[in-house]
Amino acid sequence: MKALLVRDLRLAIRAGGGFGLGLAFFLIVVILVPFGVGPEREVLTRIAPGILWVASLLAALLSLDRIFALDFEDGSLALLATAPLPLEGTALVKALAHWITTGLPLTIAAPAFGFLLNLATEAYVYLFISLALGTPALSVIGTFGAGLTIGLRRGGLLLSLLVLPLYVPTLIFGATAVQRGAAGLDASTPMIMLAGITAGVLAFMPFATAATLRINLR
Amino acid sequence: MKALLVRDLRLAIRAGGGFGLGLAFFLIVVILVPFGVGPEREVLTRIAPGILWVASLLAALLSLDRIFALDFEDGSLALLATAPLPLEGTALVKALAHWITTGLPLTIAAPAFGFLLNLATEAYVYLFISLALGTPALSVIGTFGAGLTIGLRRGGLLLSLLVLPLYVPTLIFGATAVQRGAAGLDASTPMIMLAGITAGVLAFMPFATAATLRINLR
Amino acid sequence: MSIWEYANPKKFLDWTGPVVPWASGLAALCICTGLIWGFFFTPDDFRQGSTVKIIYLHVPSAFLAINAWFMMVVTSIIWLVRRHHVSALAAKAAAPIGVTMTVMALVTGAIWGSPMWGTYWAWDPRLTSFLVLFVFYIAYLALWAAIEDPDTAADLTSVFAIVGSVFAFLSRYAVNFWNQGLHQGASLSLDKEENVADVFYFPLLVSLAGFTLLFIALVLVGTRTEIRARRTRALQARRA
Amino acid sequence: MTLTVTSLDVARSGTPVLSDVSFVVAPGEALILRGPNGIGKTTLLRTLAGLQPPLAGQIAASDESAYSSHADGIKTALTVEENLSFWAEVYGNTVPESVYEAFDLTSLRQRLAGTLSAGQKRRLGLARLGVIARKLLYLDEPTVSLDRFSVNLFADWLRDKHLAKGGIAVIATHIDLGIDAPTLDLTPFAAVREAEGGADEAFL
Amino acid sequence: MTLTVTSLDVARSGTPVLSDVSFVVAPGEALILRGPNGIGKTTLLRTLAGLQPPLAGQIAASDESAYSSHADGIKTALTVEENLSFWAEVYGNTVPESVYEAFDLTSLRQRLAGTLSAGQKRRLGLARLGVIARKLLYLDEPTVSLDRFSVNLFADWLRDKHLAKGGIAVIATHIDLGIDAPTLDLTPFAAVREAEGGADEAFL
Amino acid sequence: MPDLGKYATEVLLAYGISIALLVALVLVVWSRSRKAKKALEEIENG
Ligand code: HEM
Ligand SMILES: Nc1ncnc2c1ncn2[C@@H]1O[C@H](COP(=O)(O)OP(=O)(O)OP(=O)(O)O)[C@@H](O)[C@H]1O
Ligand SMILES: Nc1ncnc2c1ncn2[C@@H]1O[C@H](COP(=O)(O)OP(=O)(O)OP(=O)(O)O)[C@@H](O)[C@H]1O
Ligand SMILES: [Mg+2]
Ligand SMILES: [Mg+2]
Repeated sequence: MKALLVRDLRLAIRAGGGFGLGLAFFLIVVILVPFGVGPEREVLTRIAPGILWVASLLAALLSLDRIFALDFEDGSLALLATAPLPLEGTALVKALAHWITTGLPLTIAAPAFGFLLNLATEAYVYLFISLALGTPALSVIGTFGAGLTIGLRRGGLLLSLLVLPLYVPTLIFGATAVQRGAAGLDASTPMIMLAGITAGVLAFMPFATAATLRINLR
Repeated sequence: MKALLVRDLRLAIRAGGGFGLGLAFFLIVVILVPFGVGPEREVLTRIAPGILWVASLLAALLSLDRIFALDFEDGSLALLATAPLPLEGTALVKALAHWITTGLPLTIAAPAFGFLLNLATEAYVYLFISLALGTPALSVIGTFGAGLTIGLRRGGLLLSLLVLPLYVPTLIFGATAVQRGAAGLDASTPMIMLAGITAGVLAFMPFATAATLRINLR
Repeated sequence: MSIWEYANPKKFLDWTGPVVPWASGLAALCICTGLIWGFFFTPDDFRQGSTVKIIYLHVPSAFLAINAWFMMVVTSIIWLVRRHHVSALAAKAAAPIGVTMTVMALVTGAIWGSPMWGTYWAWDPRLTSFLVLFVFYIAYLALWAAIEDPDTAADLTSVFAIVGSVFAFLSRYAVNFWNQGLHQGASLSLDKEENVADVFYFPLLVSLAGFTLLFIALVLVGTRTEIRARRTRALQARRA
Repeated sequence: MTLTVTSLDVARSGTPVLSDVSFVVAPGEALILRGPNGIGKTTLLRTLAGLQPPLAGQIAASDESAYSSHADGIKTALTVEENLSFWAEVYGNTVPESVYEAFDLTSLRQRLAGTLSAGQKRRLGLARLGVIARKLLYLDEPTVSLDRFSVNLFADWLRDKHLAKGGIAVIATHIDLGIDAPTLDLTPFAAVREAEGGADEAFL
Repeated sequence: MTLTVTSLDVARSGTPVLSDVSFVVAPGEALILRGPNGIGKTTLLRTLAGLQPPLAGQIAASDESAYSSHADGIKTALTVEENLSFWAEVYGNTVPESVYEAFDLTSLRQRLAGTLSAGQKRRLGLARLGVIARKLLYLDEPTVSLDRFSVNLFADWLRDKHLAKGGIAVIATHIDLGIDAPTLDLTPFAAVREAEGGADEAFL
Repeated sequence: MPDLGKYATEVLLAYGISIALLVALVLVVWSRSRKAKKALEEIENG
């Protein structure tokens, strides 16, 4: 399992700065939104929590198709399936590698982006915590979606269709937490829900993902 | 060239409803945003033009990596390069096929999505016209980005990093046109700029794209 | 002998060898002079107070951030037309310096903005187009990093730099159209009316010269590094 | 350890392709599968390796197997060494030095797999088999793109390093490998049009 | 129309691999390229086909060429017929009925290319050559994965349908094709370590 | 040390960060140059 994690991270880096790219995408979305909606500061402050969370979703989404598709195409996945690793473990490691290359840097850097969108000062802590709690769920759920669409060449769009609805609860609780934080309200309920989603998804999703892998390899 | 267009469209449809997917992605983004920023109607009306344009950009973006990568991997591109078609033509046809499967349905359906975001009544016409003028530029610029990243397997994130900054002028003029339309202001300048960008890009980009293809096939 | 002879990698290593220490020394001298002069020996501005001292960092870094990109475009074109490797490698070497300067301009600007405009960040056209430039730099670097074959990478990044510049210009106008801003107009123009006062002007010039020299020195060193890396690679390939 | 296959029926995407295949391979033996294109060699091997379920019949083997096809899980962005040591780790082994010699990869160790020629890449794919150390190998056209010399290298490895240690190999190929092993021609086992089984059976 | 190659030097990613290759192929003739894995057959063919520039030397041919490798531009989501008729249209031709027989594809016409076996897919790739009707063919290991019968089918097509009409073919292969053609072993042309040229030359 | 008035934090922060950035840049460029030089020497002599 460690070997797989190391390999995946190495591949991500070789493919051109695995860590940076998700961040850069996030930055661009954060820049594009004011271009779209205009530069007024109050509007930006108002929508910042939502936009930051939606951008995190999209950044996670865009790197999902790398999770399994390459391994499937070059036969690695079939070989991994016959190797002495449980497929559930493979699924989990893949999700972990995805989180390390996208969710983790995003969580660390998100406050800087909050800045650009004129996020309310009180909200920064909540943004950080909610992302730290929520992004693992995004990676795990995304891995499941990637497992579903393996067989389809360039199923990128289909993948987003499948995954985005699954992201809705995470998004709602995440954004609500930040919004309540910004408004000075109590944000513990959405935070607990976020943590709950992540825990549940970590416990059960790998089995579903492994099942999709088995079906697709048949 | 017609054969190529027909084939590409057919492939897009076989790969699972080429036309529908871009729209569906657009729909999901439009749904996610209210989840993120909250349901207040005034806020939504205010940001609707921007969000609709940003969502168009992202929908165009997500299907870009299909443009050349598959043809490169299975050798079609090398064969097309040695076939009696100018590569510039190939580039243009690819962009056209991309537009037909994403830009065109988006333009037609966007007013319906404006509805979901509570877009101001006056803005619908502007939204339609600006998308009709602007989405071809998105496809052509995107094709260039796809040409740059051909050799990289699953360069999805890198592709977005390269393409999104190139989308900035189109986005600004497009969103501004709709916003001015919504506010009852004169929107002819941004519209003319949009048309100008599309025309310029149609005239020059295929050459740049063909150059990237030649370099990558070398 | 044509001037292009100097662009031969070996020749380049030869003639830049002695230039680097001189450029570095001069750069250090000018930067220290400019910054010390500016920081310790200039008065405060009557409106901006001591924050005016930031100008000695902000303007040179912003100036170089833009001109580094400009240089990259020119060397990219030379590479595409004349296929001198050194040209492409110089562009590659300039990019990391360019981003650093961009970051520096953004940071100093943001810090300056807090007392002057009451905010660290505003979507002012000048600042915004700088952010776009920053993204272009990152994309350019990421493209270099992602492509294995060095000549392919040089070709593709060159094409990207050229096309990107066209769009960067377009963005500049688009952004201007989109929002009127807060930022200072041109103040280093030759038209004396609008210029900053001389007390600020001369140390600024020295600092500007220092930054430019530093840029030249670093680009030379970086290009030499890239040439050596290519040579190592070439030798390795032949040994294998 | 013996591989015993008893009246196996296999199908590909719902259509039966082979029926009633039976054979026994003893330790230290190889079995060569032959048959015209499209008869079902790949399908049979995938079924044996457990990648798809059989329609009917039994596969009895007491040991775990490894499957190898054209697509050999080679990452083009990793070097030859990195590729091999990854698979070694997955199987809890280390890469034996002898593998590089056995497959003539010594001079290519530091090369990115993406820069190898077709035959060199194939050799790397085969070297993987030497690294994972499984007793039971299912090989689908292992020597495609190899020159005569490399085919012999592979045959030598198979004979001396694998079979000699009690390993088993079932190999589908169109090329003569030059190893001394019984051949099973699959042509007589081709499923008849109206064969039973397959995912569609319920609809027939 | 004759193909004349004069003292050609070719390189792959900046490293010269073959130097001073010269040969002449007259109309109606084929040339078989041989040589161990990694000698540079693929690189030579790609250079001849114009996909990469030569380091030095001339390639003189009065006609346009077609190149074909393992990756044969087959779309798995299209049927056999659709695949062929696409390439026919690109080259401004129509698909001759005889092609389906020549490559034993008649029963597979309506099948999606993705559901073909390895050898069947290869036959489809070869059938493309019959469709585009180019006089000058550069073929890289055309018979990989084919059974004996299909190899003969291909050899027959090449002899009777292509060469007999004055076509030319340069073929890299490790398998005996059973056609009567001169062979060029590339081993003597391997570039020496210190060969000149290549993208890296300026750095040496 | 000049009197920076109420903007001392800003000015010092700007100078601090900028100088840190410059030093980091110079160090990175320099160390990469050293590494490349060594790698080349190794292969030239080896
Ligand atoms: C993040 C914020 C900022 C950014 C990205 C930024 C960027 C720039 C850029 C790109 C230039 C042009 C340099 C050139 O063309 O040579 C510039 C010049 C300048 N900036 Fe800023 N700036 C920022 C904030 C500020 C603030 C807050 C002030 C002061 C109130 C300021 C004062 C100046 C001055 C005086 C110049 C020189 C004008 C000229 O020569 O064109 N900047 N800045
Ligand atoms: N979806 C499908 N529908 C119908 N037949 C299919 C489908 N998929 C595969 N087949 C057929 O199944 C048969 C078995 O294919 P398989 O790949 O096992 O053959 P093979 O013996 O390995 O051939 P080769 O020597 O060419 O590799 C082939 O005739 C193939 O055309
Ligand atoms: N990036 C690279 N660096 C160094 N050598 C390379 C690189 N890419 C390819 N080569 C080498 O170039 C040589 C020529 O490869 P080519 O694919 O032309 O061989 P081939 O004769 O077709 O071999 P095969 O029979 O295995 O297909 C090989 O030795 C290969 O390893
Ligand atoms: Mg097979
Ligand atoms: Mg080859």
